[in-house]
Amino acid sequence: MSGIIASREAEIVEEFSLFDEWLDKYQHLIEMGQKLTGVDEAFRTDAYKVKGCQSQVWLQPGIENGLVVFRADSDAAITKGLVALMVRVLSGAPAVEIVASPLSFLEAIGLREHLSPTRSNGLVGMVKQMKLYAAAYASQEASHG
Amino acid sequence: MSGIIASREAEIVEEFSLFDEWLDKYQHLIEMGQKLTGVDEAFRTDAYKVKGCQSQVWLQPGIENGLVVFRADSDAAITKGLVALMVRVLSGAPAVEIVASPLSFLEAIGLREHLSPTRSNGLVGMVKQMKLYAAAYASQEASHG
Amino acid sequence: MSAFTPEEIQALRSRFPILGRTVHGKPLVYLDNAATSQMPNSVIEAVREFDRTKHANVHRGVHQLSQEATDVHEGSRDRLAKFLNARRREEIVLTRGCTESINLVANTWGRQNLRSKDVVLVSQIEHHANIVPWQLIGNQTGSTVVPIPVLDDTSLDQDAFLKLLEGAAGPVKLLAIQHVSNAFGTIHPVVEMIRLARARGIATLVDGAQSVPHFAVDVQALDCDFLVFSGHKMHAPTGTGVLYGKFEVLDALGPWQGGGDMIDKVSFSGTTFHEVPYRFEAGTPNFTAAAGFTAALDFLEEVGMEKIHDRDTELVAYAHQELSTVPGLKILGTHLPKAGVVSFVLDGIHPYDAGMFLDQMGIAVRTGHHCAQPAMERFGVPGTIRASFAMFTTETEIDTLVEGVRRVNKILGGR
Amino acid sequence: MSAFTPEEIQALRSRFPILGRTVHGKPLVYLDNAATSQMPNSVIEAVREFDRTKHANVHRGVHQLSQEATDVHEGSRDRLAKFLNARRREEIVLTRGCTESINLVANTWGRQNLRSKDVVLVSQIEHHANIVPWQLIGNQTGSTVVPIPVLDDTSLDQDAFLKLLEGAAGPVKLLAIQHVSNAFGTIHPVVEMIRLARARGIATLVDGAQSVPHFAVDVQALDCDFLVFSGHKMHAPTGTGVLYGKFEVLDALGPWQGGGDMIDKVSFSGTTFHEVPYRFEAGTPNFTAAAGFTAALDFLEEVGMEKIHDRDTELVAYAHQELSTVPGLKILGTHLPKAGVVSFVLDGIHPYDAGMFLDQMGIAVRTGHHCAQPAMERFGVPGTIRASFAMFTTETEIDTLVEGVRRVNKILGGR
Ligand SMILES: Cc1ncc(COP(=O)(O)O)c(C=O)c1O
Ligand SMILES: Cc1ncc(COP(=O)(O)O)c(C=O)c1O
Repeated sequence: MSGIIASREAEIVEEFSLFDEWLDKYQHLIEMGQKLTGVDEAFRTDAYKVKGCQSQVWLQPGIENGLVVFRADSDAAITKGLVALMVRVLSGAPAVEIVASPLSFLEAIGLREHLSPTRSNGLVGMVKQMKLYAAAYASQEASHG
Repeated sequence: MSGIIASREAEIVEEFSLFDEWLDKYQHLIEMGQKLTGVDEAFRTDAYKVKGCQSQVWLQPGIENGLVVFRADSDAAITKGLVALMVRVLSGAPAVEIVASPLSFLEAIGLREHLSPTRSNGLVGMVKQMKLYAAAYASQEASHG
Repeated sequence: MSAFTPEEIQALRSRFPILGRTVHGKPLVYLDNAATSQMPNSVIEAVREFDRTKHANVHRGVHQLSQEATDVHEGSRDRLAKFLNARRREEIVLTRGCTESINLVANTWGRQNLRSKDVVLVSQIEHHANIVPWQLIGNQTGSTVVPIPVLDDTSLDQDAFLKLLEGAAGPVKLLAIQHVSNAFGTIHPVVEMIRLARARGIATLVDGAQSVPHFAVDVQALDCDFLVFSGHKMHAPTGTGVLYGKFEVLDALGPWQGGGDMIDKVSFSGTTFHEVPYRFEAGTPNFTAAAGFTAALDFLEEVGMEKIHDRDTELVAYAHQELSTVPGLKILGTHLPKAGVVSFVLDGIHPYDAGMFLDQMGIAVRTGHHCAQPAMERFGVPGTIRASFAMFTTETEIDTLVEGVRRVNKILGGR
Repeated sequence: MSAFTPEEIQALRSRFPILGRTVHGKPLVYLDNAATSQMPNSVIEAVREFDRTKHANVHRGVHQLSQEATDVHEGSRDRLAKFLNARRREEIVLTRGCTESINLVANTWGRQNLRSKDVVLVSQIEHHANIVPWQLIGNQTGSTVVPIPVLDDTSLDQDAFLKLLEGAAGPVKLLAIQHVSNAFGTIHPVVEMIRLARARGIATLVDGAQSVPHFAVDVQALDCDFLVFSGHKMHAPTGTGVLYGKFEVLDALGPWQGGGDMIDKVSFSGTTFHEVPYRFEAGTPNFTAAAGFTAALDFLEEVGMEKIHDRDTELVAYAHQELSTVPGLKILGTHLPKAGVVSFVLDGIHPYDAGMFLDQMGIAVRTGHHCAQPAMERFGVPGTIRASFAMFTTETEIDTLVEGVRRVNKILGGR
C-alpha cells in the first residue's frame, strides 16, 4: 500500500475527515469539480463519452513521461466532483499502480456507493475505462521493455 | 321454481341427503354414471366432444316430442357420474326450462365446485353446450310458433 | 374543501408501512409514486397469507389447494374485468407488466396486421415501452413509428394529429397512445382521439400505466381495442400487468409465447391453441401476486377512485402554485388537466445533482429522462426532476420538497 | 443412513407454514412439489420485509430507496451467478419464469440462427414449454422440431439420438433438452449429450426446471449455451425465472421485448440497445420477488443441495418399493437415477378419478398430462398420477399415499 496512489488517497481521506456534514462534503466535492480542467474540445465526442443513465462523463487518456494521465469532465456537478477526485488520485501514476488500485479511499470518505455498479452516473464506467487504458499501456510497456 | 327440472332437483337433493360421508356420495355418483346409456358410436367424435384438460365429455343432443333430450358420456368415472346427474335433471325437459335453470341443486348436494369455471373436467363446457342447444331450439320454436 | 380530511389522510398513511421509514436520518418523503406505488398493509398481508395457506400451481390441479389458488388467481381476473367495466372476463389477459402487454400486442396484432409502410401513431412524449416494441416489430413488418408532436405546454398538437390520421406520413393502422404522460402528468384527450381513429378504421391501444391508478377508466366508454397497464403502479405487487382487449379483437389473434396452459393439443405433427385469454398466458402465471392485485383493487375502491382523482388534482395545483415561486424553476407540463405528476427543471442545475441533494434530505423524487428520451429531446433538457403523488401525499410533504429545491438552488445555483 | 434425521425433517417441516394446513378435515399431504414448491417462512418474510421497507423502482432512481431496492434486485443476480457457478453475473438474465426464458431464446437466438429445414432436437417427453416455442419460431424460420425417442423405461434412446445428431432428420442446429423429466422424474445424461452436440458445433439449451431445485447444477461443468428454470419450483416466489447464457452467446443476440431499461438511446430515427443482460430485461422487473429468490437460495444452500439430492433419492426408492406392492399399479419411469417424481397409472382407473379421491383424503397429487402430451401419447395413457417430493416429505406421507391408492383401487377398480 505504498506508492503514489496510496499517498494521494491518504491525503484525500484526511481532507474529507474535516467534514461532519454531508452538505459540506458534497460542497467540497463540487468545488473540486469546478477546478477541473475538463477535456479538450476534440475529446467531447461520443467516442470518449462514458455513458450513464443520468449523467455523462468524458474521459481523455494519455501518456506523459511514461505515466498515465487523465483529463475528464461531466455534465453534472456531483459527478464532476467525483471525476475530479478520480483524476486527482489516478492521473500521473504508473500504469501498474492504476491497474492494481482498489480505490478503497472511497469507502473511508463515505462515497463508495457512487461506485456501485448499480449507480447510473457513469462513474463505474469511467473507472473501468481508466483501468483498461492503464492495463493496455502496462502490457505494451512490458512487451517492449 | 315449479316445473319438471325443479321437481327432479328436489328428488336428487333428497336422495343425496342420505349420505353423510363424501365417499358414499361419490360412490352413488359413480353408480349413476355406470347406469348411463352413453352416446351412440357416431357421436363419440371430436365434433361432439366437450374438452376438459383432465377428462373428456361427449354430448349428444336431440329433440323428442318437442322436448330437448340429451345423452352423454365421459372417460372418467366421477365426471361420468356428474354427467349422468345433469342428463337426469335436464334431459326431456322443455327448452325454456333448461335455459332458465340455475342448477342450484348442485349447491345443496355439495357438488357445486365441480361446475366452477376453473375445474378442468369438461363439465362446465357441457352445461354451456346443453344450454346453448336448448336456447337455439327455444328461439326456433318461438319464431315458428 | 379537500377530498380528504387531514385525519383521513393520516389514517391512509398509517396503512402504508414504508411511510414510517427514515432516509439519511430524515423521515421519508416519497414522491416517486409514478415509478412504483407503495403497497398498503392489506396487499402485503394478502400476499403473505396466500403463500402461507393456498400456494399451489393453478388450473391443472384437481386437489383442493390448487383449486383454491385457481379461484384466487381467476378471481383477480373477474375483479379486474369489473374494475375496468369490461364486457367479459375473457377480455382480461394477465401479464407480467405493462411492457409485456404492449410487446404482446406488437407481436400478435402487430405481426398479423402491420404491413410495409404502415404507420403506428404514438405521441412524441411516449414512454419507451410504447415506442420500442413498435420499432422492433417494424423491423420485421416494414411498418414505421410516427410521433404526434406536442405543443410547448406538453399537450398533443391536435391539428398535426388530424393530418397524420389523414395519412400525412403514410397509412395509419394503429393509434398507440398514452392516456397520461409519465414524464409530465398531462392527461390526453384519448376518448376524442379514439373516436377520430375508429371513424377511419384505425385500431387503438391506450397505455394506461399512469391513468388506471389515478382515476376510473372504463374500457367501454373509451372504446379502445386495447388497454395496457401495470399492477405495481397501483399498489399491487410487482410482476403483474394487464392487457385488456376487445373479445373479438383478441379472439382473432394467434399466440405469442408458447408453453404450458396456452395450448389445446400438443403434438410434433402440429399444435392447437387454447381459447382467449389463456392462449396468451404461457407458463405458470404469477398467481401469488394475483392475490395482491385483488387486494389492491379492493383498497382503491374502498378509498374511491373519484376521491383519489380529486385529491390528485388538489396536490398538483398546490405543487404548481408553490413551485412557481422558486426562482429559476420551470415546470414542464403546464397544460391541464394533469394526473399526479409535476416535472420541472432548475436553471443551470443538472437534474441528477438536484436529485442527489434532495435524497440527502429524505426526499425521493425521480430525475432523468423517465424512459421518455424523445420527450426530453423535444424540450431540450437532459432530464427533469419529477415529483409524483399518491393519495397519501400531504401538502406538508410538498412544502418540504419546495424547501429542498430552494436549498438546492442556493447550493448549486447560487440563487 | 438417511440424509436427515427425523428431528431434522420435523425442523424443516416447521419452517413451511402451509404444512400446518388441513384439507377436507385431514392434514395436508403435499405431493405436488414438481408443479410448484412451497415457500419457507424465510422467503415469505423476506418478501414482506422488502415491501414494508425497501419497495421502490430499481435502476434509474438516485434516491436511497431506489438504491436499496436495486441492491436487492441486482444482489439476486449475483447470488444466482454464484449458485450456478456462472463465470460472470452478466450471464444471468432475470425473467418471469422458465417458459419466458425459453421463448426469449427462441425469439432471439432462434430467429437469428435457425434457417429453413434446420432441426431443433428435443426429447419425446419434453414439457410443452420446450416444444411449443420452437414450433412457433419454426413457423417463421422454416425450422422443425424433432423428438429424440424414449425407451420403455423413459430413458432417452441414445442410439437414436446419435443418428439424429448425425443429421438423420436434417441438420441439427440446437439441442434443447430437459435435464429431468417433470412427467416421470428421469434424469437424462445431459453432460454427455451436450459434449456430443458441441463436438458437432450444435448449440445447446438445458431445461433445468426440475433439476436446479433438486441437485447442484454447475453451468461450467454442463458447458451448455443456455440453462433455463423457474423460481417458483425452488421455494422462491412466482413470477421469477432465469435464463443463463454464456456471455459470448448472449452478447451476440439482439433484443426481444422492447421497453424501459433495455435501451441505450431511443429516438424516432433509430434506437440502440443496452448491454447484456439488461438488453433482455424490458420493463420494470419483479424486484420484490428478487428479494424472495435470494432468500430461497440461502435456504437451499443452508439445507445443502447434496443432502437434498440424497434425500430425494431415498424418497424415490421408498415410493417405488411401496407402490410396487399395489395390485394393478404400473410405474412409468423405471430408469434410474430419478429426481423427486414418481408417476404411475392404475389399471382401469382414470387418473382424474384417482386424483379426486386422493384429494378427499388430503393428499395433493397431480393428475393428467403434466404439460407433456407427447409423453402421454408415447405411453398410451390419458395421463398419470404423479407424486412429487420435497426435502420435507416423509416416509409416513408416502405410506398415506400408498394407503390412499389402495382405497382408490378398492372403490374404483374393485381390487
Ligand atoms: C406511461 C407508461 N407506460 C409504460 C410504462 C412501463 O411500465 P412497466 O415498466 O411497469 O412495464 C410506464 C412505467 O414506467 C409508464 O409510466
Ligand atoms: C421440465 C419443465 N420445463 C418447463 C416448465 C415450465 O415452467 P414455468 O411454468 O414455471 O414457466 C416446467 C414446469 O411445469 C417443467 O417442469
